[in-house]
Amino acid sequence: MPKEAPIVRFEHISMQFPGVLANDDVSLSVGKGEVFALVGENGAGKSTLMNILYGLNRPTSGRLFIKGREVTRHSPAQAIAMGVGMVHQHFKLVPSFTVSQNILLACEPRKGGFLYDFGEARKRVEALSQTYGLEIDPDARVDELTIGLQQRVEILKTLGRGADVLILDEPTAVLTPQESEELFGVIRRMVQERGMTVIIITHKLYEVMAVSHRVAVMRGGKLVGLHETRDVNQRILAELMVGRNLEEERPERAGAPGEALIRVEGLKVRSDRGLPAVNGLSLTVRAGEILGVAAVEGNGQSELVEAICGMQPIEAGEIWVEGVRVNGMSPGKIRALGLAHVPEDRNATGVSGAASVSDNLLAGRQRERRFAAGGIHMKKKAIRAYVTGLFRRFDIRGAGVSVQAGSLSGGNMQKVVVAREFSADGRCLVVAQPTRGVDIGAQEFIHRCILDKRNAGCAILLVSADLDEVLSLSDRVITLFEGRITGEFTGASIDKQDVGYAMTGGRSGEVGA
Amino acid sequence: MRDIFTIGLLQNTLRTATPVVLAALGIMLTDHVGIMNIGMDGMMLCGAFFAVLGSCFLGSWVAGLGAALACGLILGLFFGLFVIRFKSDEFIIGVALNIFAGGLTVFLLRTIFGVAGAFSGSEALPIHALPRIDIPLIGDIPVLGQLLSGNTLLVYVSWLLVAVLYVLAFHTPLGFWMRATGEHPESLRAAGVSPEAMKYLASILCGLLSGLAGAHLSLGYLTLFAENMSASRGFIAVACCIFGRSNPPKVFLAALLFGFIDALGLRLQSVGVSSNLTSMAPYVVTVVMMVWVVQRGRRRRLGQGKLPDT
Amino acid sequence: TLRVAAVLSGSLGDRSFYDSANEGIQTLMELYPDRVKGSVIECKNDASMFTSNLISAAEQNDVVVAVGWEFWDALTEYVSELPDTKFVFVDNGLDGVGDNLLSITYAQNEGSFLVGYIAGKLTETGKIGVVGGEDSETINDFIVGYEAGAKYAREDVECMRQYAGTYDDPAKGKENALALYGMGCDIVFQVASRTGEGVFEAAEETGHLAIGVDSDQKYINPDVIICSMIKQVGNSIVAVVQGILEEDSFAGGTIWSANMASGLIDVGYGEEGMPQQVSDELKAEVAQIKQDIIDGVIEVPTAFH
Amino acid sequence: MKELKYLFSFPFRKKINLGYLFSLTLSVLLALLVGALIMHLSGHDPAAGYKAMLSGALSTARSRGDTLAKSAVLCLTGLAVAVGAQAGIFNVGGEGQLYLGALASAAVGGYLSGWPAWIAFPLALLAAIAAGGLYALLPGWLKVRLKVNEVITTIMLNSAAIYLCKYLVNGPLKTGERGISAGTVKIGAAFAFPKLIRLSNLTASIFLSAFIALAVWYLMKRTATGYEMKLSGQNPRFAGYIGINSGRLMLLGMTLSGAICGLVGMFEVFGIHKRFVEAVSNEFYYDGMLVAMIMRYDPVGIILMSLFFGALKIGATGMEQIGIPSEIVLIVQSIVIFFMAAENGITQSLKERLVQRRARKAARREEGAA
Ligand SMILES: Nc1ncnc2c1ncn2[C@@H]1O[C@H](COP(=O)(O)OP(=O)(O)OP(=O)(O)O)[C@@H](O)[C@H]1O
Ligand SMILES: Nc1ncnc2c1ncn2[C@@H]1O[C@H](COP(=O)(O)OP(=O)(O)OP(=O)(O)O)[C@@H](O)[C@H]1O
Ligand SMILES: [Mg+2]
Ligand SMILES: [Mg+2]
Repeated sequence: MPKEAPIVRFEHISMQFPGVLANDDVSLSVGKGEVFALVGENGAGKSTLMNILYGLNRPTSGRLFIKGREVTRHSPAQAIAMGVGMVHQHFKLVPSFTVSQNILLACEPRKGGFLYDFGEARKRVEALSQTYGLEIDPDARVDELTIGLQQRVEILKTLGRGADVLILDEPTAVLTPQESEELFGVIRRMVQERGMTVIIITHKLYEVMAVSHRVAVMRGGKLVGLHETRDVNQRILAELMVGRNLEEERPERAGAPGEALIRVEGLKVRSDRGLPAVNGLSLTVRAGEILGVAAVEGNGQSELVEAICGMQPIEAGEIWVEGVRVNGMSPGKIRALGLAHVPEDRNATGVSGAASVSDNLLAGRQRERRFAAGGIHMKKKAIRAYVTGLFRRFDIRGAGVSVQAGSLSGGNMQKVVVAREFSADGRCLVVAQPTRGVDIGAQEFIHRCILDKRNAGCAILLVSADLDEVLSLSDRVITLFEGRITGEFTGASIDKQDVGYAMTGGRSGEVGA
Repeated sequence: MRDIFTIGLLQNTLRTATPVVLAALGIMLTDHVGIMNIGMDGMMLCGAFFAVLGSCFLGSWVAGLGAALACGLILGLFFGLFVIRFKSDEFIIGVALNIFAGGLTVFLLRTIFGVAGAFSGSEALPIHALPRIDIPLIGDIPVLGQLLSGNTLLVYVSWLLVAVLYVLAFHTPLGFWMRATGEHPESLRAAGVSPEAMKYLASILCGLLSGLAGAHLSLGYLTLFAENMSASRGFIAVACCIFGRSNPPKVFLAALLFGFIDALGLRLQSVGVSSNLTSMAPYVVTVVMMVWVVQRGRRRRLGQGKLPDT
Repeated sequence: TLRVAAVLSGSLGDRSFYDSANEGIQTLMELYPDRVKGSVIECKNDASMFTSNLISAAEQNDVVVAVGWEFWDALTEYVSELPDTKFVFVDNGLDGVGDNLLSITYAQNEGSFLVGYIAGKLTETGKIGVVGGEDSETINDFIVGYEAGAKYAREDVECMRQYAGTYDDPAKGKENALALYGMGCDIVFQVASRTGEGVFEAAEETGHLAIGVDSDQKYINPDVIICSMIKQVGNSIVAVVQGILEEDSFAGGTIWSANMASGLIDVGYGEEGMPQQVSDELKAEVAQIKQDIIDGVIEVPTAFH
Repeated sequence: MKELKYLFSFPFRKKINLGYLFSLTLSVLLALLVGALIMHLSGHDPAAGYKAMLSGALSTARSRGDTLAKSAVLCLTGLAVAVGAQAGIFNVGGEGQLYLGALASAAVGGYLSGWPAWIAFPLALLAAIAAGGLYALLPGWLKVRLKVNEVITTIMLNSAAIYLCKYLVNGPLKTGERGISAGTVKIGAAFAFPKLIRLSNLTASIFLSAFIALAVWYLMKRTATGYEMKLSGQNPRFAGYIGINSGRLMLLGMTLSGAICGLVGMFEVFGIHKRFVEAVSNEFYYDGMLVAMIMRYDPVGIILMSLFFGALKIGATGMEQIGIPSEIVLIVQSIVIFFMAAENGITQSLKERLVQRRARKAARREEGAA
């Protein structure tokens, strides 16, 4: 591992936000040519620290050195000039712009002094993508690209600016395993071939083990550990992060699957863009069973989930929930049949950020007689008692139930969704991406909730981009490819390789059920 | 009917459209950076007042134009200061600007010129109007000449601005930055350009355009200042801006359409349609057109397989 | 001192009707600097302020002049309740509500007849126009008189109307006038308050003529405004208040018709030194017609029923 | 089309609290100070001006009545904005709805003038509700079904309605009564709201207004429907997912908003004018809209703030009577609004700066110690 003068050095950095000390006296240096991983629970201050490096936040105290020079009055423009590039957790792309417009934003080629040079721009982007072996169509609109490709645009954007220090904030949270693997390939190549430095934030500890040279652990704004990656393992890291031991044991499965609660037959659904997304798909989920869906993003799993929950129109086929045909029913009616749903996108769908935590937890039950007299008059006391109960039971960490849900950290927001949906009285659950961007402490908690529900006799459809999650929780796994089922797997030890193969369209793993 | 479809109808269309075009282009710029300015009506009114003030007291139309631009600049900065720096709701600030302008111009008119209602110059303080420009060769072509030649300065400026702003918005990096600011400011910030600077730029440009629109109203279209003379043109400009999807040529067409309906309505009175009903026409047509534009846009986007608006 | 307040239904600045009333108040204050204290309150077309302003003015003044036909309902309701205040109702004829109310109506149709006659005589195209503020009875009373006058001058004259639909958009008024000029009119009469300012501009721009309204508006642009139909609201107010001050007389409970005979309705040709488009012969003819109207030889139609 | 959602995104985020009330008071005081400055510069005595304003608005029973009546109008129109906003739809068309409500009720009241009040009055009430509500339903429907931005359509429909009313009262619906050159026939004398204070505009409609205000507050703050409206206004996608039909709630909010505006029109007619007059409203709705926005669509806040703006409006006449142009009131009013709108940003950035300065200072001290 390279041992040169550190390329980035934080000295006693603190960052005070109103009410939160996001970084507390952090001192850290990163060497040239290393892959440096930064881990910690939600809200530990990782993004803030990186934002300071990139000039988006100005630390309240401490000093920052880049390539040996102290930087004061830091700004993104200066960071770029000093060779620092950052791919943010939430992409910073202009949706309606083309790939090349985005990549060259603020360093556009000009002709005649002020006109944008479209031809030159295309050439530059093509050259860039060839140099780094990252293929991309320069003229595609960014909002029409898959998440993976959007991330590629982000990376090219930083590379195009000549970055040799690359910050990646949770780059794999939204990627499929294949895409993640590809990304790691790129990272390794960049570090080995070009001597670049990469700082990566992630919640997936196996990724830390797979790609990094050193790893720093943050908790509550403080740096609580700094290790050579080969000296630690996932378990040690996890304990450092959470500050306690994690129990790995899982409740045993209780009883055999019962009646079919969710049934889908010959389903065809079009995507929002009007393209076929689900293509004649049939499946059954039984009481006391978790059916996992493994698929690469964009193969119809989102539309499948939305169709079942009444949020996407059905083109053909039929869906039954609790024995009732739900084609064309509104989400509210389907919910009333006893179907709960954890949606894949918590920020846009799962919670209302502007509403209070209390409102979010109550949502859907507002007309129940115990909360609303005659279905009209809201009973404040009863609501408050119910909501605080959930808040405690699901260990949601925040300033209370009356704060805005949007002010919670990602992991706690997800707990709000889980608390609401898992406390529903029905027997059907559709769960999509339950632990995306959530730290491992919360992940463990959510997994427990899912298994408890199964043991209580619920039928659970689980969709996740995290293959390990699907495999470890599900009783049965199906793979989707281009809207069709390409494989079904059962049994105690499912071969990850087989599943991966089926996910990408292969049919070798087909097993009858 | 022959009386209705005359060259006068087209001239009327053009005249009615010009102040709206200037205003709508300004609003469009603020829309590009994501802070649409609903206070345009008031800003125009102030521009119109200061144009007359400058023209009278400094004794030339250039000074009048200068005063209107200066007023626009200040109002643009003011708008920017509140919306960008103080993070106020731009809708509230816009509405307040409209009230403020209404009060201020009347107050100043009464205290400075000592008259109420309208000021159209006096012996001592004549208003110097913007020059009319005759284009030599085109002016001789029958119909076209009458339309294209002999208009006041700012009419040509407005045409020029349509082209210039189109190029600016869609063919220059600066235009990209402004639109990026409206769509996703953080992307621009991360690229090293301050979106706030873009917002200020747009507010100021919008202010300057409001000055032009006002000056055109009081020194070009008319040669007087009257209380409340912007007469909701700023709101019509907002409609045109939305209508034209913030794309300069389309905004221009929208304003022309609006002007055409207004002009047509005026002439329909002569065949016996009640004036109160013809006055309704531009508003009703705008609603109908909005529906049509939105529907067509949806259908087209669905046809191309893109996401529909939600 | 006598406290006099004028309450306007609209707002100042029309350089005709309301401004004329304001001038009346100002004149009174100049004439009687020690004896009259005047003020003007604008309702700015807010009907809910009609009553509020009227009453608050009545509470603090001895004479309240309600300017605008719109005060009909408010006066009907409140005059008897405010017996200590003398009310003058300008532009509408209300009686039978109390001895403290004097109404003044104006025969605007008669004045318009005169300017219509002038227009009929002067038109070369045989087409004349009028721009009204709104399609309403009061405005139409002007127009009806105007048309009758023009027809009286020349049988075949064609009179075209345009309504702007607003009283404060000169740009709109200009378009209305331009449309009329475009259709062949060469003289346009404006009955549209501030909107009418645009009519004068249109006349100047196209080299045509225009006629002013309510006050003698010739001063605004003597080159194109050939004459104005005068409705001396201000003078009528002055006359009434003078009566109170000097003779302690107030013809409460009656309607005073300010018509041609009273001298308050007239034609104005501007001041000395202004260019005159109306020849002296024509002026003499007009004077004769004026007399005929006073004598009842000519009866001018009205839009009121 | 870039939807205007960012433009009309409601500042739900901020709740009304003590701090807000404090800065509200401060803003008002500052604005009055600026107004005094303007008066002083233009040669008027500010103290006398404000005294005249105060006494114009509050000195007599009549003026207090007028102030209250004006406040009721502001309050109802403000609540009309708020009830739509709560459901996520922005009704800028209240002015037109008010006009149509006024006209419809006046027509009913005039047409049925010989009938017993207990039949005619409720019918007029219904007519106002229906006219206002339906006229609001149209842009609401366009928004929900066809996704046509409601802000522009409602602005346009305002002008359309006002011209339509002008047409009707100068033509088909014009009264034949002497002296009224534009207006409908008088409503039956028995239908009018009785006056509560002699000579003032305050009529028994204030009780209905109070009832409506209370009902709207109750709906918005205490019912399941209000809760659903809030959720779908804040995030329609979330609402749809949770099983709330936000389209229907938007329509409900819009229709209610329009119906309230229609009723305001009716109260003006049945309280003050006894017939439809062209100037029945002079942008009352926009005034109410401002009150609502300043008070962040909070019903209680709107009710309180409308009292202040009502007094400002009526007090302006008092100023005019001593020769100060009422435009100054407009200027003061807009300055209050500027300050209020900026308050949040200013205090927030001040707070942030304060915290960071403190932290920096502490850090420096530590360094010095070390
Ligand atoms: N702009 C801000 N203003 C106020 N507080 C902030 C701001 N940004 C971050 N915080 C707070 O600072 C703390 C650290 O946030 P940060 O985003 O750095 O966490 P993180 O480690 O990146 O979490 P995650 O794993 O969820 O991404 C959090 O408590 C957060 O609420
Ligand atoms: N301006 C701000 N004011 C207050 N808190 C903020 C602000 N900006 C960010 N935060 C808080 O910072 C924390 C971390 O934000 P971040 O953007 O990293 O999202 P996150 O929690 O990691 O969620 P996810 O990764 O699931 O999208 C959150 O608690 C967020 O609410
Ligand atoms: Mg983060
Ligand atoms: Mg995160």
